[in-house]
Amino acid sequence: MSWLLLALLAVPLAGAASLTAPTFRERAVSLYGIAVSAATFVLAVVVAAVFDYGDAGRMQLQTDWSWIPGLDLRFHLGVDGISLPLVVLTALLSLLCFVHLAGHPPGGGRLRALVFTLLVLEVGMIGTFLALDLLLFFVFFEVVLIPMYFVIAIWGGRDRRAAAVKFILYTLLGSAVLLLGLLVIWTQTGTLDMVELTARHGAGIARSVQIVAFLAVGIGLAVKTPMWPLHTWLPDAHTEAPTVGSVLLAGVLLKMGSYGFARIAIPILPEGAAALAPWLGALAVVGIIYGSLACLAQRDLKRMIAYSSVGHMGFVLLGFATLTPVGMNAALFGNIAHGLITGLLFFVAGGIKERYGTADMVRLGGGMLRRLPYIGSLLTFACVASLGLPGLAGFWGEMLALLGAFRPAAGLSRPLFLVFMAVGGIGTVLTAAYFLVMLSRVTHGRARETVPVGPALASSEEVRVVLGPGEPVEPDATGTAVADVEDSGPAPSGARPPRAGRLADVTAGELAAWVPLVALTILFGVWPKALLALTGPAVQAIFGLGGGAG
Amino acid sequence: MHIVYPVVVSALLFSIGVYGVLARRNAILVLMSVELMLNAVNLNLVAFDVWLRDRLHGGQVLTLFVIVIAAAEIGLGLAIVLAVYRNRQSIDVDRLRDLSETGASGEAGPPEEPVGVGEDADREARP
Amino acid sequence: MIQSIDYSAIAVPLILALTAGLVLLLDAFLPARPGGGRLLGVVALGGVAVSLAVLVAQAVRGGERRTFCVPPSLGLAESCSFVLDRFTLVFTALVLAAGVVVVLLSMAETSGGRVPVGEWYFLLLGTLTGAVLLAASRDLIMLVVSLELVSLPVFALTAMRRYDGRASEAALKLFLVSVVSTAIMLFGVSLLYGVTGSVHLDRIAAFYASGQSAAPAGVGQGVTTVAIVLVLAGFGFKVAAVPFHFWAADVYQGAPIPVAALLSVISKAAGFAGLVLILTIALASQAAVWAPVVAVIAALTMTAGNVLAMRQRHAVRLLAWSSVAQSGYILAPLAAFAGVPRDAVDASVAYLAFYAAMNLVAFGVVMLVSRTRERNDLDDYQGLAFHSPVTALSLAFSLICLAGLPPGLAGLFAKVVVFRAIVDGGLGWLAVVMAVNTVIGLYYYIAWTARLFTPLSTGTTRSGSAPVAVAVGLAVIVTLVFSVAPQVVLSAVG
Amino acid sequence: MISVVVLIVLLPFAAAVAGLLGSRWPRGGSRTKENDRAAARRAAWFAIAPITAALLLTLWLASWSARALPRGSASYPGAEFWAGLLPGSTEGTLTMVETGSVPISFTLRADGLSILIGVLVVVVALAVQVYSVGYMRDDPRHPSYSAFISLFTSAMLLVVYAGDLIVLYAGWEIMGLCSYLLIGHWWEDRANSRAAVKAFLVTRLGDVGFLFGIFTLGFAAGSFRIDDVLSADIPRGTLITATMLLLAGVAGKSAQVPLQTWLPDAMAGPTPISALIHAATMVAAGIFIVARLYPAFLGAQPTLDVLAVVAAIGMLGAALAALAQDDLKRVLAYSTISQLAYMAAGLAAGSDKAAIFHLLTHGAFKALLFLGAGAVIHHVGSNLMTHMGGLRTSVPITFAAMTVGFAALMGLPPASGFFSKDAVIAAIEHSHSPAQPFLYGAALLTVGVTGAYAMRAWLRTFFGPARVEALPEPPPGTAHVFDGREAPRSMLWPIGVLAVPALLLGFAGVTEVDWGSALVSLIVALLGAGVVYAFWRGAPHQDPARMLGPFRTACERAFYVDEAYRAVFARPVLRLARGVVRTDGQVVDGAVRGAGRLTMSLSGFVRLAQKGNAQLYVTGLLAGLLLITVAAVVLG
Repeated sequence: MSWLLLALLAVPLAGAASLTAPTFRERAVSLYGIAVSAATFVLAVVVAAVFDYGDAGRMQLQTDWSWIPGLDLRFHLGVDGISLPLVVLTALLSLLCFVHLAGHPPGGGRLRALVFTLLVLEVGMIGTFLALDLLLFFVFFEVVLIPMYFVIAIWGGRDRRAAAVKFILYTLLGSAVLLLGLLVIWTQTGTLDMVELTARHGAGIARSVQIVAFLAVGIGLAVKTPMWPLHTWLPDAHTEAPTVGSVLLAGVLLKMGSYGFARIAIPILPEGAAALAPWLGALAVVGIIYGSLACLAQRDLKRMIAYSSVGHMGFVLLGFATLTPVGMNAALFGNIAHGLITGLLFFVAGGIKERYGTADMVRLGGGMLRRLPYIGSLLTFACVASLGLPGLAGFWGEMLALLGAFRPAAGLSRPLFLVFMAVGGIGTVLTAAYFLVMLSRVTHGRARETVPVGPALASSEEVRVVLGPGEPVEPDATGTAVADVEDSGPAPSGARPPRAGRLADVTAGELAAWVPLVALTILFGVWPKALLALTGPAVQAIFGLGGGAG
Repeated sequence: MHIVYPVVVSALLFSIGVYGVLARRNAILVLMSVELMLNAVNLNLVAFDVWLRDRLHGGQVLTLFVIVIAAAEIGLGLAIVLAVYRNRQSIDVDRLRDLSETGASGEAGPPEEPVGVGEDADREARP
Repeated sequence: MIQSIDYSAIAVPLILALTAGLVLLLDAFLPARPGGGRLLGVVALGGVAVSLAVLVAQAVRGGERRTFCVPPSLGLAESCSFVLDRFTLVFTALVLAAGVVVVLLSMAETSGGRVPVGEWYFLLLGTLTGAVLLAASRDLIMLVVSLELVSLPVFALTAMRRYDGRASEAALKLFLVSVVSTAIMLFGVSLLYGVTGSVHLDRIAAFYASGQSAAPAGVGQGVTTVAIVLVLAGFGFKVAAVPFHFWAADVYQGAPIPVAALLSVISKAAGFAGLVLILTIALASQAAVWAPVVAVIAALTMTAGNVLAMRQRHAVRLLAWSSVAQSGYILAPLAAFAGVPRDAVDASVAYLAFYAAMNLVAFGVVMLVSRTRERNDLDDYQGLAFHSPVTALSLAFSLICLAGLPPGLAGLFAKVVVFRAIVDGGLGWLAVVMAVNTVIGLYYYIAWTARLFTPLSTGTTRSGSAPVAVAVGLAVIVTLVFSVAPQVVLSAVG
Repeated sequence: MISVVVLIVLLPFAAAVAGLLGSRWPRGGSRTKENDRAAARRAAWFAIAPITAALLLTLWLASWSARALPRGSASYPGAEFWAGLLPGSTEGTLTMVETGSVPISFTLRADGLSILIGVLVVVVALAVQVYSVGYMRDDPRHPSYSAFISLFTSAMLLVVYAGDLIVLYAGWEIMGLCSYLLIGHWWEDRANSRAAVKAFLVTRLGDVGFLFGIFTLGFAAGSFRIDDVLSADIPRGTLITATMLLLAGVAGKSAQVPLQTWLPDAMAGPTPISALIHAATMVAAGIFIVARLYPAFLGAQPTLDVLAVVAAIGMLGAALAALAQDDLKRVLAYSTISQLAYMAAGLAAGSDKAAIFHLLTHGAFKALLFLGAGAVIHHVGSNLMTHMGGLRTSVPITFAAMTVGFAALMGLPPASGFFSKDAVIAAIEHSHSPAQPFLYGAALLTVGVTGAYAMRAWLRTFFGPARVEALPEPPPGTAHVFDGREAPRSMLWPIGVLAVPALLLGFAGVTEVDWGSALVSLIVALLGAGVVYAFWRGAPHQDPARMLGPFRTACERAFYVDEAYRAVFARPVLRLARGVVRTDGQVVDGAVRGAGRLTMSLSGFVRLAQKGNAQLYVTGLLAGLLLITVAAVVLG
């Protein structure tokens, strides 16, 4: 059955390749996209079905060919308890993105090129989670860069080019440093095979070298899961990316970084991890507080959601920093939960931006629950799930991370991690604060009547005058009718000005893309065993101890 | 005679050649100073050959080759200087500033067409 | 006593030289028909193809072939001047392959009528002969002569275009800097000869390995160091390493594009061959002296190249600085020679092979585009993807390869090989500098690639040219093969 | 048997899901008048039917438990009272979730204590659902309103019947969310929305402490099951820290002193919500938890002392604040804080029996008072007592019911309040904790002040000159106005039903009444009431609260605690947030952009050498070479 993983990669690649044939009509392209991604999703489900859940710790369905003996790089794929959920999540999110794309083509046009880019993106993402060879992981880790650059640069928002350049340069610097770390591991151990290296638990690498290697690999991965100081590319990339881009960026690309910690950094360099765990924990916790505070003062909805990702991934990194089975379980669960919930958030935010023509909370005014009741309630559901309400997926990731921080691994200083736990707790309160404040600014209050095309405010300065500078003035107080407000440059992102009167509420296409995410969030919230039973044995194997009360 | 004397003379000769290349404005005089540098090398080689009493006389063989190379280079150098003169009516090395960073991107130099058409004609007019 | 010459060993340079002669004769005696230029091109191409075939035959027969040897005397083994081993085969293959592409590009150039066809191909074949000879030479004299044989024709080729002030200016600059570097190198060679007392590389190595020195110890070591650095100068110029890089952009911009391609690939390959021969064979035991020098030069070269390329508006100048940066990446593994001798050389040669393929694709496309828009600004490439998608895609593929990002797997594996050699050799700081440089490099590569795909209202139809299209196709196919199966290069190299 | 408990918890949850998804189903989103009305009617049925079924099941469970034989000695020492009253207990585990360290077991457990509270919850919830049908007749969002109430009821029942601390925490948080959603029901007015956010955040802050307390207990006992936690011998130090942390959650949820500011603002929600959530059930959850884990609390005496002090301050402060409020609902809100402090005092004094007894009676009479207040507000159209007066004739049934309620609140003999409050006072009297005299003094004082504010509210609402001026039509979304007649039948029935336990529930504890302390507290209450009556008699138009003199505004603003919190916490956090955004823009992002600009300027600098002059190149070449040679020789 090992050809399954190969097929999982081959189908999207073939789909992308055959797309270059000129015989495609515009309409057929989006259907074609759905077909290919649906096929990939079916394959992913088959892999999940064939997977032997009793022995989730062992690497299954392995294919292992020699690709470049010179670099002794082997085309070694496999899946286990840690990577299976991520693969299925990637396939699902890609499919939902294509479904959403069919109903709501992005502004930049050129749908065929977009479908091609997204399929290549999907190959890169799935490849990263399947690769079991350090260099192969690195290759797939980088395959994602160019497609995501073009998704942001061509179909993005107003100043998309700068955001795309910052994204690709920042991430490339990260992955270059990651490569150095991987090469240090390779020179020390002589092998690139992750399964072998995990089994060795860092034997054969001196402690100081492990620290250097963990630092290099850690920085590379930290850029991708935005750890606090290295996160500034994320808000720009998210704000400018089209809806589909944001969903995949937040839903999957961030997970590749944290997956790297679970698969490479911690299992292969245990002593390095033990030495640097306090720093990782500290930066993670700072990330939580920093992200939450930054969200509290944001004006742009998508930018706020981007910063919320910094906060949530802070919890994931805290889970890793505790170096305990429960911490690792928490991080992996948090990964999946964040993927689902933030994916949904970005879908809804994209829908709002498409309807209102803007994502600026002040110009959205309020009263969305009155004008768009279904979209408003979906936004509320997503925010509540994201702030970690028990019974929804977001809760278990954060709670187990705090549980892990309550009693970290033996070598780590307990009072320090208790401080992290306390600060993390405060972080959850701040997370609740900024989500609810956003909800009360956007969904509550009285809706502003958008007057049909009035005097177009020429420059953004006049908009500032109308809305009042700086401090977001309560829209009700001004009571100004927002004319057909367009910033100076025409926004090629097809941000259609809000149509007069009735805005269309959620469409069938959107519902088809969003309901699976809602269902899965509830499922994993009510029944966390579905995921924990999967990652549990794999995590035990990593920490090399049978039971271990953690 | 101790080996140091010819080596020092050769080094001095080499330095004079270098000075000549850097200081002179006329391309032909620059070529002459390059010749000087190559002959300094020949002196050095012959001196070492005698000092080492090398049975294969590697030094002298190399000197011969260097002389031939120098000749070839001068021939070619003069040809290039001739071409420069024909195109730019001057062989002042300092005046050849058309290809440069600012030149290229600043006012994006006009495309080169054969003589009689466009820019080149009036550049020829300038001394 | 007459030295026995093994003609089968020197078959490749011999064929190239004879073809050069043949082309000159044909040009002289054939009546000046309009199609004449094309015939000479085909003859030149035939010559190169035949020599490639002979090379493949030699490679298949395998085994080392040596000629122009000096009989063993007073305790020293027989040392030969011309050796045909794996290293030489790889370099000759690389040079001839690049030669094929350059000849194809030249066909388009010579059809313009502003260039004397016979002389052009004669000089081109001369350069190829020089490069092939250099790869096989094992003594200083042959090294110097073949280096000159590579350089001199290029000066002439640069100045070949009639009535082109810029071409002649570029030629003069190239001539000046090259001649000075050669003089410096010769001075270094003379000092080296003075200290070691012999001209053959293996004998110099034996001298340093045995550790005795003619002059008193202190002076001898000082002179050796100076000698090494001066010799490095000559090759530094050919490779356009840092102190010797100033000429690159001006000459590439002034010269015709096939000559720029020649400079950036073939003369650079020759430079590296010479560098590797001298450093790793003659001065192997002196690695402690030259390794740090090469490391610093490599770091400076890649940084200067990338930084200068960042703000370029002119296509060829950008490719010039990019090739300076790439030669920095090729130099870097050599610095790790002390730690891992075999891997260092293999990494460097492998990267050179990858670089040659990628770079020729870029130059081919620039040649295609420049046939309609002479100014060759980056803006001319705006929206190219909409008029001629294949050309745009191949240029984008080559730029992404040069940047070292996955769709361009060749570039990625090349960089991984180099990074591995550096990390193995323990040069952590150089690895970090190179990492930062890949990011700076990506900035201008991605800027150019993005321009290709941004739509432009006015599109001009382009007149394609067959030979250049074939050249670009050939280079793209080679790069694709290197992307999918880099093992081809890695096993050949090492 | 456990399946009955599961059914009781799941029925309201099913009602919530049906209400949310099903009520508008066929006609979709078109919000016309008749669509809303039909959806409201269907939503009412979705809400009421399951809750009645849950009530019947709970009663049957209670009867089974009463008849069941006591299963051996109760699992923990403090349980003998409940075992006596309702000996039968049952427990069932759905599944064990292996987290990597302490496992979580999805367990439900029903014993004497939980069944009693379960009954209270279901009764009050049913009363409120029926009451809401009338109260929210033409509110467009009635389906979501009733669905959220069902969700809340299910969450509260989950807390009551939870056998595992994490499952309990889950119910705990969902309750918080439902209170947020329901307080912010009329979100058109931003003030309601802000009050809802405040309520959620303050309780969430307490819940963080609560979660950490659960962690401490869980790790000490090796499992989160309540039985394991109570039977494990946990070292005293850990027990104290754990219970102290749990206190944070209790303070948050039951609006005790440090975190009580959210409850008065929660009155922005519809009155039935105030009755159900902010009087009877949710706020009582904190007290229930302490009772549930009472053996652990008994083991940590310092925690009980802290609870005692907190309770003392809370009851007195809240009572004084209630005395000075003009808004009838805020009077009842502060009264709730004060009564909860009473229950906490009972627990601190060592008798969880008295506390729970007072919890039950308080649940009944406070819900009654709130529903009555709802009817009064409907009649008058405004919450403020200045707009009320002389209503005893125009709303006679409400008047009778609220009189019973106020009597119970003051603790007059026939009403249930008298017996339960007396039990608490007796417990405090006989307790021997160091804080006992301070607590006992505060308790007596509060009895007097309670008598005062109850009498004041009663007099100012139902007696004195009737005000007749018509009030302007309130903007849509505020309290609902009726046409002067008394509330409709669907609102009066719940008031009547609740009046019965408010009056008679006290007799359940009539056997242990300590007549001495009861008499003392009765006299103090009547004294307080008399003083207010005297002031009111003097000038019926004026507000008897003037007797507070200079402290009146302080009391009305609840001693400025709310403003202090906003100044100390809310505003600095927002300023910090803006600061973070600025630093992120300039410092962290600045460093990145700065690096880019630095490289660009470096490129500009290096390009200076490319002037085009060949001799400059050769000079550069030779200079570089010289430099390298010297460096190689010197450093070489």
